Amino acid sequence: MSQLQPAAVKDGKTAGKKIVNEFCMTFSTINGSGSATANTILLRSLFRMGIPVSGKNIFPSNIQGLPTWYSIRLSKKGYLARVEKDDIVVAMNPATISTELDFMVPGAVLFYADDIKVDLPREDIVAYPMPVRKLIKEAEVQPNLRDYVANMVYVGIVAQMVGIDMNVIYGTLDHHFKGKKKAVDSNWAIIQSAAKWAQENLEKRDRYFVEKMPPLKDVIMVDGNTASALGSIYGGVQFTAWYPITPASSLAETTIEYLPELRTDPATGKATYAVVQAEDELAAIGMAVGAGWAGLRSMTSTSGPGISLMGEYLGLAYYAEVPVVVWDVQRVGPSTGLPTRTAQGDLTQIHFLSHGDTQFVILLPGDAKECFEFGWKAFDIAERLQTPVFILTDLDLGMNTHMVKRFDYPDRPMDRGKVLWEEDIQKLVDEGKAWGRYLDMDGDGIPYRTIPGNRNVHAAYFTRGTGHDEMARYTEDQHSWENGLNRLKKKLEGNKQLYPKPVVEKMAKAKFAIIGYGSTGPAIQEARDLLAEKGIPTDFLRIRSLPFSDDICDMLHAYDRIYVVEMNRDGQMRQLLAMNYSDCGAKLHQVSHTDGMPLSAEWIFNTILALEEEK
Amino acid sequence: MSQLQPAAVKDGKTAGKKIVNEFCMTFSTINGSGSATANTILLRSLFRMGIPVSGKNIFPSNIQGLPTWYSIRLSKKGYLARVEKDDIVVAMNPATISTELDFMVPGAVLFYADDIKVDLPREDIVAYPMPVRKLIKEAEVQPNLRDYVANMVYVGIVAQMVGIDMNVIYGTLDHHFKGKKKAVDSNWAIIQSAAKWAQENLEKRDRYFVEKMPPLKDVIMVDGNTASALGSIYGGVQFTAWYPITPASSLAETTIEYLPELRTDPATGKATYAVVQAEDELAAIGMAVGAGWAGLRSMTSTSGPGISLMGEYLGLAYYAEVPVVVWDVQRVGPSTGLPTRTAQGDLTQIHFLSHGDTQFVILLPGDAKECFEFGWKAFDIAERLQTPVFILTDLDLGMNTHMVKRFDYPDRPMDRGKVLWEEDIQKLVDEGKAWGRYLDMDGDGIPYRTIPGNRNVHAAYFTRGTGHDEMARYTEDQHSWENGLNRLKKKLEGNKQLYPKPVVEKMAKAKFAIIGYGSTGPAIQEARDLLAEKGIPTDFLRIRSLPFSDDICDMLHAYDRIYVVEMNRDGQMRQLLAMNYSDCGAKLHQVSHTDGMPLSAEWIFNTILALEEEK
Amino acid sequence: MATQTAVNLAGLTRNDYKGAPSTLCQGCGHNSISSQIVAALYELNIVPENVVKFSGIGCSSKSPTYFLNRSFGFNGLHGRMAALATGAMFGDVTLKAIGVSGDGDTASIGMGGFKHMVRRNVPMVYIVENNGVYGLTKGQFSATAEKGLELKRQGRNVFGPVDICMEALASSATFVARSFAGDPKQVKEILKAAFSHNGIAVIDIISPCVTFHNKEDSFHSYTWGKAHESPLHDISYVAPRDEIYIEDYEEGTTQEVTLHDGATLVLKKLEKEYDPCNIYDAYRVIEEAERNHWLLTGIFYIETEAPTLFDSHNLVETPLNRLKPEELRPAAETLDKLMANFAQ
Amino acid sequence: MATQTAVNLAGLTRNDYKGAPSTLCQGCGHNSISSQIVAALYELNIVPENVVKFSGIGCSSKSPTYFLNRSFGFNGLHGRMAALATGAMFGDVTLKAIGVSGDGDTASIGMGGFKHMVRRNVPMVYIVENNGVYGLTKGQFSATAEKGLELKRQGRNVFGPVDICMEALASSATFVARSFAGDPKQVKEILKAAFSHNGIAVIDIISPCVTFHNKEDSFHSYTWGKAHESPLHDISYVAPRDEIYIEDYEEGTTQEVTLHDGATLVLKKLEKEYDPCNIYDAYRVIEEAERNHWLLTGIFYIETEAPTLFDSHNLVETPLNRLKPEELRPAAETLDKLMANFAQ
Ligand SMILES: Cc1ncc(C[n+]2csc(CCOP(=O)(O)OP(=O)(O)O)c2C)c(N)n1
Ligand SMILES: Cc1ncc(C[n+]2csc(CCOP(=O)(O)OP(=O)(O)O)c2C)c(N)n1
Ligand code: SF4
Ligand code: SF4
Ligand SMILES: [Mg+2]
Ligand SMILES: [Mg+2]
Repeated sequence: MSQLQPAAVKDGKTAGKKIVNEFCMTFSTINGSGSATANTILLRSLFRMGIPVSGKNIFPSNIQGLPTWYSIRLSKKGYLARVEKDDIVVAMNPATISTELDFMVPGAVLFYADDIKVDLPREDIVAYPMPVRKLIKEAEVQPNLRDYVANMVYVGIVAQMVGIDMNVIYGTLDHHFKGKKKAVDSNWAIIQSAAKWAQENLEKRDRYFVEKMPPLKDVIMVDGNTASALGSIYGGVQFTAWYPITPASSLAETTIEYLPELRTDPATGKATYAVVQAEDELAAIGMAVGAGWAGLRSMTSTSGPGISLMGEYLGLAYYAEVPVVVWDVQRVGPSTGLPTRTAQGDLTQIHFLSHGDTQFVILLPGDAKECFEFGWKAFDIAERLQTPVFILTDLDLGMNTHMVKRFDYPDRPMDRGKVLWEEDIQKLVDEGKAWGRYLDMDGDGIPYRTIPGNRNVHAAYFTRGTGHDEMARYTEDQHSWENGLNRLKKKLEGNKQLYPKPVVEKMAKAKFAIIGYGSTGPAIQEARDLLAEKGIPTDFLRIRSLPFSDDICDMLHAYDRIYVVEMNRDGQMRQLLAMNYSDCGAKLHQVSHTDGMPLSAEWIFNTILALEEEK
Repeated sequence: MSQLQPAAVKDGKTAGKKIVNEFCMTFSTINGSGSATANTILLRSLFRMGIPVSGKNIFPSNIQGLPTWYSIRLSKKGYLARVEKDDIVVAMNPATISTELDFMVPGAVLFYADDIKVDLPREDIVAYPMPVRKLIKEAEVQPNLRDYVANMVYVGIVAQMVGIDMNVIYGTLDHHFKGKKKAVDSNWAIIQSAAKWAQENLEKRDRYFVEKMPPLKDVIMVDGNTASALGSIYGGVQFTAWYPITPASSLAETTIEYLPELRTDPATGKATYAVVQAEDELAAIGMAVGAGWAGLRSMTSTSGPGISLMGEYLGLAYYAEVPVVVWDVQRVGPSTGLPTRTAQGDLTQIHFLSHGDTQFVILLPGDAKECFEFGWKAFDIAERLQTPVFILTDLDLGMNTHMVKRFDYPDRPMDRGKVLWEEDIQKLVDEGKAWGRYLDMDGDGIPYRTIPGNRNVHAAYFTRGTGHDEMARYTEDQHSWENGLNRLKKKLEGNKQLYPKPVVEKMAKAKFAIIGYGSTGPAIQEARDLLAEKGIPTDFLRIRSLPFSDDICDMLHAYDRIYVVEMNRDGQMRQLLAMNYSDCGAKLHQVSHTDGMPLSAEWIFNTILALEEEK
Repeated sequence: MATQTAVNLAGLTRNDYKGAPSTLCQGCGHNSISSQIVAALYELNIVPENVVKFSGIGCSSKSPTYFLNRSFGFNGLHGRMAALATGAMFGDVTLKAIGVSGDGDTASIGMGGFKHMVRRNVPMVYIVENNGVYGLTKGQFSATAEKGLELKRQGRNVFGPVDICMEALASSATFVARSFAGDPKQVKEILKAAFSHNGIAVIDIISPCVTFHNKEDSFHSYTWGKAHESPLHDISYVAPRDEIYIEDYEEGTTQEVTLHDGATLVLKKLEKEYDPCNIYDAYRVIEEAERNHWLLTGIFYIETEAPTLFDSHNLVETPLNRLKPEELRPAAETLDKLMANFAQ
Repeated sequence: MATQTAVNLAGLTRNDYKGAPSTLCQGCGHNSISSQIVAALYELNIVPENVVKFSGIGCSSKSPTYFLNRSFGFNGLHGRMAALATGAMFGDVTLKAIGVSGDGDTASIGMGGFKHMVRRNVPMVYIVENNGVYGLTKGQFSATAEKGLELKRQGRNVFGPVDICMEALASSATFVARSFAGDPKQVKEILKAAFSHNGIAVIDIISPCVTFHNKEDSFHSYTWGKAHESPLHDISYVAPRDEIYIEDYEEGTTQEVTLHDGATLVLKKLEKEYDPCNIYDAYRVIEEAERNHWLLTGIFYIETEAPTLFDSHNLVETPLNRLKPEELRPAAETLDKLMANFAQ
């Protein structure tokens, strides 16, 4: 075994400067080896030390045996986006170590399992071997747990070398294993012995340190899918039909996890909800539309391929005016694409989903807190407007753990929309008023609906995706058709007060504006700081819904140049903006890119800078 | 029975003027009664007299017993679009007669079955009763054929009254019944006796006449679906998978009709093609993609709901680079909508079909001749670019019979694209050249493909919708992904010479341009003449494909105002143009409308005029 | 003196069960099935407001417009009724559901959804109006078209027919029957039994398409059906409250099955020894009938005790769609607790 | 002196049948099936270039990458392999097709397509690597999961399993078998017979998911399977050119079936009297096995004479994908004739 001798840092420029709480560590492992626990322990421990952190998991589309990376970024300044370079690499996978070296900054640190042959070509890297096998052997671990325990070795060594508080690690372990003593103890033992080994055998020759910071107030760590699931539950979801698909599965699975606790009748133990795993996405959306029609707060969650199968039913829901909420946790397409990578590539598809003239409300949460918030609001909007509402997140937002402000309990009562029950219908009848399922009684484009189970003899109507008049009767009449379709447009565009408004952040003397949405917010914010440092202040408009808010129009007119930043090839949001605001099209510039990785501030900064220079 | 007394024409203005070969007749019947034959006989007879005609069938989405209208427009000037008013109505359906009266011009003519109670509120209409029952009785028709024969009564009476040449009618009958003497004779008998009755009993009091015109050279009458089917056959279609749906069914059914005659080996009687009726559209497109991959000229034909089900497979075909041709004979959506009415509502859906960044070649034939032409060209384009090609027609173009120039035999050899067979692969190997399925060897974005069945040991590759590199190996590598996806864009946008260019028609001193596409061409042309008469000359750009031709960009820059005319609610072509040509967005004006009826010149004229006045 | 209109035990007239006038072809088998649905529900004294109707797309799927105007209904998508109904029924599980589909709708495009709905034992009367053809799109082969059938424009069908009853059985259906639109009495009795069944009741009804597929010698025609129908048994439905009284009662020749709601199904055996509670018998006769091209009708299989989809969901008593906001949104304290757990 | 590598009658080594290294979990049943596919094709002397591979999406559907590198393959969409393969095979009907699917891929999302492909008797070896779970999406219930199964995060499965063999049979499959990845010899013999069959050969192979569903007491686990597998018969495949020679031959204890290409399937009966050419027997034992929770393996049914999809298309001899432009585009005169007919 070629044992690599620790090299001294040779990079004169950076040597000596201590780097505290502002760096990125990447753990390179093999999936299926159980490294998730180790990484989570480290992430949460840093978080508990008050350090702003974010974790990004880059994993393959298989179950076991392929390279996987987990990056933890610490940023005392609070930047949470992905960075493209690593400061510290923990290498447990011999297959990828040479790639990792390419991404390491000068002065970076390499921890590596000492049974990996490392041919270190760079002198500017500090390398520490880790005697993983030896420590496991000493720990007398059962053979089937060895791979798993190996990961705890790096937890101990890294913690020791960068200075993570061991008590905090213990607390995190306890939290992680929900106090199960045996699990906590066995993991703790190996972490401790690894830390001890490091203390005794490794001399600190690098510049990276972590230090406790003041507690982060009202901040939690959570993944977007959990936030979405909880948002749905606090929104009163009654029916979910879903079909497994990465990266959406954990959204539905988390509802299954929390619903029994949060939504059963305490007296009888009976459920106020139902979750059905459908046989496919055609069925999932069919069931969800059925349930929405029958008066339930109904939803489904899926990813791109699922959306591509749901078009026909969503067109029906749009035209027959059925409320339903659809989560799209986006991954990289087209086709099966990169199922375990992130993108924002489904926007135009969804905007134009289904044949004929359709239109869909789309909500675009920017972080886990908004996943929760839009989760409950989406039901209000869907039921108020009697229409499908999409919520688009992505793999990065959905599956990675993020630091975010704690969720606020809904600040308003549920809006179940215009529903007529027995008494309501009877009252109309008694007053001699004609009710029609598709009659615009209030002039806002939104009719009143009844719900199956309403036993009033006048309540029933027949729902169909074929032409119907205001009284829900079948018709092929030209005017009924056109009026009906125009009312649908009015319904969605005339009630924009219901949709989340864009968030605007300004800098004094901004030279131009940046538009973004969804998970790319943190990278854009950081890029703006970089631009500002270069003397280019910018304003930022984060779009949170479609149809577009009227504010956007004003904003667009206020700037000469607007860069639309997004994570797809075609600049899909830019396309939609150009289409909607024809007179502003020329000043909307595409800043888009998709390779499966979350956007970095660096890329945004460089791209915009280049475009600015070109102009 | 309230017998209506023929009224004299009271409208002073129009009385007396003879109207020849420039009017519209509508036959109002009940579907399932066999009126199609009668209407076809009349249409074809007029055509044979050299009169430019077009027929439009307005039929319900059921099989029997509901109102149906067939309108024949005669226009010596050659206008073939729908008109909104009727000059002559033949009323066989008591249920709708009052509606029909609303659409009649002053001085119009009403023929009506004399067992219908007609309460004629208008004095400006000439009404002729038709003793349908009596004539049928005299003809001693079998009871089960009575409804059908009733329609022949109006053929005879109308022919007599407007002056259609009886010999021509006989010839048309003979053609229609393919010379089957019994059918010809029995129909002829009733037509003759009806004509005779009219001659003896009706006094001509109206102004409408038909007169022979010089023969129409090189002109045929055909429906778009037949043209499309034949275009596919002359394009060498080898595999069709389809699922029945109005208005697309007759496209596939017509291939079934002609293929045995045109495409079986004369020696063995064996087929060079296969047509499979799939179990649904998911299967139809799956089969078609499979066959395209396996080297067949492969297609499917459907309408909106089918497209909504095909999104997932088409995304795969786009990304895995499989040639396949998809016909969308559009009907009115969203959802099941009006299945027997026409629209251009699937354009944006198809442009953005499937999740992730996708892009599709779309051909937009403007008449039946182009259906034929694009039918064969589509295979060349699909195979050359190794990508799905859509052809969008609509119910009006597809199912109605149109007068059109005869089809030209393909003017160039088939282009099977970059295919490597055994020898080709071996040659590369021998030359030491690396072939990769997705390797851009020529720099045009188009790789070379091999086809299953190629027995060279180096020929095989594994096709997938997941990330792959140039050698078709599975990869999740960022750069491979991004490069691959960018090459796909280049492939479609860098080879625009393959797509049909727009057709431009100019008038001197045009004030603005009109953009249109597909079946609305005739109405736009007529509207332009109306505008010109008002002193507003216009230019016309008919788009025939997407991605947009570079010519379009130049055109857009040449005008201050451009009206985009289309048959949908949202102005979908305008949306796409605004998106693609951001700097021209502001001058693109939406002139769109969808109520299931083909656009009329009148509507286009009025709408544009109003917009011009507004400006 | 005005004539008294007859009313049933629910106090309703037959008229109260009617729908809009049919727009199907005169003589279409589907129309006669609609009539029997009206008759069965009237005779069962089921109030229309307690029924909910579903269908896909097709002539058959139009039928729900033609009965029970006073019931909610949803005419969904082609081939996708199963999922729609499954989701919708969660709204109020006290409603009785009836679905009408076609052979194209169920056995071609809808096969997957149909099978999975059956497997879930969703309590619903699921009628397939089976004419072996696509009516609404004008006469193409459906998946139940008999082998060798020739149709205008389509040529010859080379595939064996999907057998709806066999499919239902393979998916563990708990009520499987076949009938013939030309035998309205049997249709009605089977419908009544189906409405008393707690679980999926699949009824495959041969229902001739008089316009596109009614050739005398074809399996799905009136003429052929009338000449060849061979019932497994005579079926009498006896309501819970009625006493069982069957004419011609003879030891060993009848079988009684008690249905979920206490009604009794009395089957008078004809020709064959047949036990509809025995699944092997069911497989055997269905396979036999298919192979021999028999139009065998009757209740092939019934299993009264299987749990339904809803049984496994342990729902609150109140119909879900009547729950109040406060029953749906967890209290603020619960969120505080969760947030504490997610916090540092 | 170099060692001679063994070659088969096609002059190929085992290596020539290999695929890329597997990225499935160690011990996954799917890997052992891939090995048997390699072995069977090697022993059958089938040249890889004459084979074409298909799959859907799932761990199982990844398998085709792990065998036969020299064959074309298409890893399609989840649940949609059937249509893809059906269309693709028209390209060159002289190719032998093998499809690998999962239980989720075939029995959940892919049910409709699967049934219709079987019904069309598309000549293909259709393998379902059945582990009762969704492997690739990390352990949700598939439609073949046994009733009562409990899985982490998913709770308890309340539905009865879809039985792939029963479904195949109900759709008139012409070759229906079940095997167990833990019984490689049987897997191989069945595969060989399947490749000699002219029509759809559905093979349901219980293939444990060691990561998400391998509990000792569950039907889809190795442990349970090894302990409970009960073969209907011992299967020996005898190639067309070989003489049949079976040890322990005893009057009446074996049955021979001649396959399409002249090979012979020799079935040595175990315990039960079983005739795989009798469809009633097939229904009976499959139903019995399901009801009693037996892992019954073997060839349930085989029908050697049924026409395939391609038989009904009467295609020219040359593979369609090798036809020349002039064979595909009708002559100009034919268009003239048509135009004359459409003209005035
Ligand atoms: C997705 C989709 N594909 C195709 C159609 C066209 N379509 C309407 S009805 C029908 C077939 C109906 O046949 P069946 O279910 O047997 O009913 P029937 O008319 O015979 O009663 C088809 C294919 C459609 N509406 N939607
Ligand atoms: C349309 C679509 N929906 C969902 C998925 C996600 N998905 C991938 S594999 C899979 C299940 C695979 O299960 P199975 O077929 O049993 O194969 P296994 O992994 O168990 O071998 C699912 C649901 C997908 N790829 N496409
Ligand atoms: S076409 Fe056939 S199925 Fe449709 S209504 Fe007419 S007879 Fe009935
Ligand atoms: S997850 Fe299960 S099915 Fe997938 S590779 Fe691993 S063991 Fe096999
Ligand atoms: Mg039918
Ligand atoms: Mg599985």
